[in-house]
Amino acid sequence: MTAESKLLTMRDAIARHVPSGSMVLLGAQLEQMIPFAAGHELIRQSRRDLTLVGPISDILFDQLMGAGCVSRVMAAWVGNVSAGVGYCFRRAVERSIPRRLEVVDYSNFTMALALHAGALGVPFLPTYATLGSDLLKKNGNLREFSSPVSEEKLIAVRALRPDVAILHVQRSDAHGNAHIWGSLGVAVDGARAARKVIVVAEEIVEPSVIASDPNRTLIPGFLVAAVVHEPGGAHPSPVQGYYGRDHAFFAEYHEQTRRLEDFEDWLARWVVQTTDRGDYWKQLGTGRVEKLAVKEHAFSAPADFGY
Amino acid sequence: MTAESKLLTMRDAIARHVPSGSMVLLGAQLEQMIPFAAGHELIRQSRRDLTLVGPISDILFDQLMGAGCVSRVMAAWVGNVSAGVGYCFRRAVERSIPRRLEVVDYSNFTMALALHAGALGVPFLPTYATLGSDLLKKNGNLREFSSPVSEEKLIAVRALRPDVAILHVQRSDAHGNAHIWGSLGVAVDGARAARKVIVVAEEIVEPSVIASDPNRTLIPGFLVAAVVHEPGGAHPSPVQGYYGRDHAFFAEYHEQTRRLEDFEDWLARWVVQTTDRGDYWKQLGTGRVEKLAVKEHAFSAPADFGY
Amino acid sequence: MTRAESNLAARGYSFAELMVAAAAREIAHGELVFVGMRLPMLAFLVARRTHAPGAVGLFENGVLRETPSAELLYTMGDPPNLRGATQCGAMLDVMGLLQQGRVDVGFLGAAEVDRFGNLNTTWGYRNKEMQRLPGSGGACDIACLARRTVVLLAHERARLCDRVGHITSPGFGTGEGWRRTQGLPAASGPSAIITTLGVLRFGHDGEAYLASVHPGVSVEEVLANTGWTLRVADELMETSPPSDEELRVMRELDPNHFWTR
Amino acid sequence: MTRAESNLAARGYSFAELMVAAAAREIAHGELVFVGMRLPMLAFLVARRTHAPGAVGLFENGVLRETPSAELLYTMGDPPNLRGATQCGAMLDVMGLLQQGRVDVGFLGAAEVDRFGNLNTTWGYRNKEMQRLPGSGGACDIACLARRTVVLLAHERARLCDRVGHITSPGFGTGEGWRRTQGLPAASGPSAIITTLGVLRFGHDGEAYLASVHPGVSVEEVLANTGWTLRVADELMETSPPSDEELRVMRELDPNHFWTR
Repeated sequence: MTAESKLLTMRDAIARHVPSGSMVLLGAQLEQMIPFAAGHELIRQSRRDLTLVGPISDILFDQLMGAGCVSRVMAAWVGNVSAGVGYCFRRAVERSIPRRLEVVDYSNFTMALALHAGALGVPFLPTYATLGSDLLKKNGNLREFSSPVSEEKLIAVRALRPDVAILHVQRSDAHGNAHIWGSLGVAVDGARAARKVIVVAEEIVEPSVIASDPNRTLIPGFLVAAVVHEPGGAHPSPVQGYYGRDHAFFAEYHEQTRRLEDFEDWLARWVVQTTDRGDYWKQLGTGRVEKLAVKEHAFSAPADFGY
Repeated sequence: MTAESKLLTMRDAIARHVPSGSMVLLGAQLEQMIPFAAGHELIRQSRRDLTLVGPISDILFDQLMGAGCVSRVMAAWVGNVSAGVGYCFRRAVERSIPRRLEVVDYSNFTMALALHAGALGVPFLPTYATLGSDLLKKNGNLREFSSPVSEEKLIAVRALRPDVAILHVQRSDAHGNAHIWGSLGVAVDGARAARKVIVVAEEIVEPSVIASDPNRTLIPGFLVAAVVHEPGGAHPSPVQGYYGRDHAFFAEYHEQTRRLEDFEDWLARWVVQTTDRGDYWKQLGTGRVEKLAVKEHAFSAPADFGY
Repeated sequence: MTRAESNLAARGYSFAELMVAAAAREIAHGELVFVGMRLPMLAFLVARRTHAPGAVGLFENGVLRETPSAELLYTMGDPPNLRGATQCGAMLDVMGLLQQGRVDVGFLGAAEVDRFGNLNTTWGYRNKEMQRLPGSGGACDIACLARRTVVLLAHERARLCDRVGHITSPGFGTGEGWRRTQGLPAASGPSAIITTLGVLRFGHDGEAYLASVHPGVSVEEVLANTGWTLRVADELMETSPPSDEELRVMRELDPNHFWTR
Repeated sequence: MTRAESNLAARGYSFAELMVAAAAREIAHGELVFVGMRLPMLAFLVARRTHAPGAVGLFENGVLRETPSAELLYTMGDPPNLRGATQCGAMLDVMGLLQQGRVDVGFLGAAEVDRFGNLNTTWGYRNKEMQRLPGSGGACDIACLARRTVVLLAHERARLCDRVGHITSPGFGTGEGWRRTQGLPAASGPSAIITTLGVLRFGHDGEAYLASVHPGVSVEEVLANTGWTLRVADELMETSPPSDEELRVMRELDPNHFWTR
């Protein structure tokens, strides 16, 4: 009856489950809970030819592109949400630096539908979104067709099934049953569309904590290949109830990555010469960490599952 | 900033929002939280020509059919879940007693997809379910077509948009922002597919209770036309955290409705001559009510929405 | 004393218990199982407690469950089935897993099953009158999409018929290749029919044959109670009786034999 | 002193504050609004606090919100935007409402907008070099599906151009009837372009015209800064300046003029 533990270090989880060439879903919860720690480990382990999938990822996609890990990105928006463009993205698209990048442009809705189709097990889902746009003309996974039940044009959004979804969560048990709250984005469909799920959790809790609220268990453990306990692993993105968004970090990234050589310095400092997340937090410094901490708790009203 | 109260009595809610001829979604959470009190009020107010929509409704559909309120049912399963067939359903289908009934047979999945299509705002959704079945041949809302992205046959499930969804919930604020937990079934899509929502709540709580957990707010108040405070309104079906399933009541219904005249007696006793839900609970008797009460609470672990 | 009771008295287990044990053995470790109520529910719990501790149960109301509920269930929506569940989601969450091909086995009951494993739960034909039955529920979905489908029903000549009057839930249709022609997934279809007399399985041609008879049941009895000329396996087996461990678990879960009388 | 600052000093409000007030007036009581960040977010909050208390804000991460967040937001995923939200769901929950036609108005920014209200946020053409921009996000979805779309941008000749180089988010395409031909919903399309100089609206032929100029701005200045021969309304209005109440609310929400400098 007791399920085996799936706890791994980040290093081992990435080593075992995300080979070069993988299609990887990151940033499923949009601006919240972006798995930066996992992305940095992908860079340290020199993954190549990744296909990145996600609606947006704030600056994580940019970093992976700058580090040369990526050959294709399927996304709705790539950049720095609070500061503007992503310079590594621009360098890769405009000048193939450090390598050529194929961009498959989605809208947020069509990306969500592609993952939803994967989760539902159908080859496509229909929508009116992107009709009339140039996204439709350039993205081969969006195809116009005639509705079989009405006299209408529709777009068929082809299903996506990433090889791995890496999802940062608030808490999980050792088997991967995970609670997520706040911003959900495309996390639920992403976990189900993917062939493997890596859960990165702020806290590992007893199974009874997760089981006390099965409506909040948005990722069931049987879909999960590995569980990584990595507190703070989403920094500089926020985790509701755990830490806020480090707005300054995004602004600094923007300034410190405009020139290629500056990006290389940034990457060396924050990723390549940083051995793990503990080391990263040390660099960040306690003052900064304290500023992001929760100032006022706001606990959900209990729901009674009794009978 | 303060939203108007939508609190109405059950009598007023049904009188204002569910005219004869309506397409009504009931039983969205399957065997849990079936809005029996609302269904009984539909009978007392002599609604006619209703189209009932829902995956199953346990015995509520049967009662509405027996009372002559229904001209069409679109469902996956009609009967008495723990006792077997529904005799009113059988009389209506086999012998048009008390009136002719059109049955549009769905499977659970295709019913869920019809409501999901309505909620997503598309004319249909695709599935492999019902291929090869006689449901496909007889239900005009299921249509075979060729996938626009692959060499496959698929079924297009036409969207359903009920006029009204009546949803029983654990707690709601006066504006209709409602928490549901436990068994969700097709409730979320049902509320969004419907043109109007009536929320029937065990408890009316302060807006701050609902707002403390926006992930559990499965029905946003702006979709809700009326809120009815009706504790016990789902009996004999269960409400997680509030009362258990009255299995004996279902068995008794089975025995007491086999013959038409017995059903008429049952209906007179439990519905027609019962003025409201308070009266109904009096008839049920305190002993029975106590047996269904929660014996052991099991509260969900809190989620922190603080920052 | 009914036949089932005398059987129970003579052998130490009932036909229902034998069916539950046989059904439990259709579930392997780590599999996803569309459970349903009554005997299959018990079979799922027995499997989890014996040879398949990693099996996951799915219910159409959106519930996924890995541990037994604390009380006997009458419906999948009973409060004990939700408390402590692995996940409570929406119906589509569960149906999505089914349509992805992740559900290994689904259990179904039926009013009628035919030689190609097609099921009818929509129209009955008792005493030559059409009787309306409750309909598909999720049965059609499971029959279309689960990798394997296992049917449990009482072995009566009227219920195991040559062709069902209405295909609520498709089996192999008219035989070999039919499912592919209809567009159904390649890895799907009926796997076994477990009855009160034996276990039927399916040949490459999609037709059912008798694979095993329950202890004390003769082949002739099975054939006489089947509505078509049932083929018999060259190496006909006897269904293994429930083990002591299986019976112990079953009776612990259902001490009053509510399901297994 | 920049031009905006001198304007602010002279009139008591900035161009950005004028744009926010104009944008707020595009929202009616009880409407569903796809908000976005920066100026539109402020406009939504101003509308709710003044003439449209029943307006509901939608965000692409799945958040629905009726009350202002307690702190200034940099992104829709900032923790203050989730705490106390009306609902936190999935992206599809919000997009479903949009596709149902329930969203009354959506606000968008753009690198370029053309005479038919088409938007480009994918490719820039600064200094004759192609520059890759972040892309659609949800903009294309909103432009396709919201009942009305309102665009906010700085009024520059290079940005208000005859034809955008890339249609990220469709407006009226090539003019009258185009949206219908493409299959877009009947009740949808651009409603206004609010710039730093004036407000443009759309004729029945789908082409933008100048509907109002901001106080102190001349028609000539607008025409000189527009990349096509912009038509001018017969009854050209002056944009109403922000009211005291609107300014009061705006400055309460954004005391340091983070958004409205």
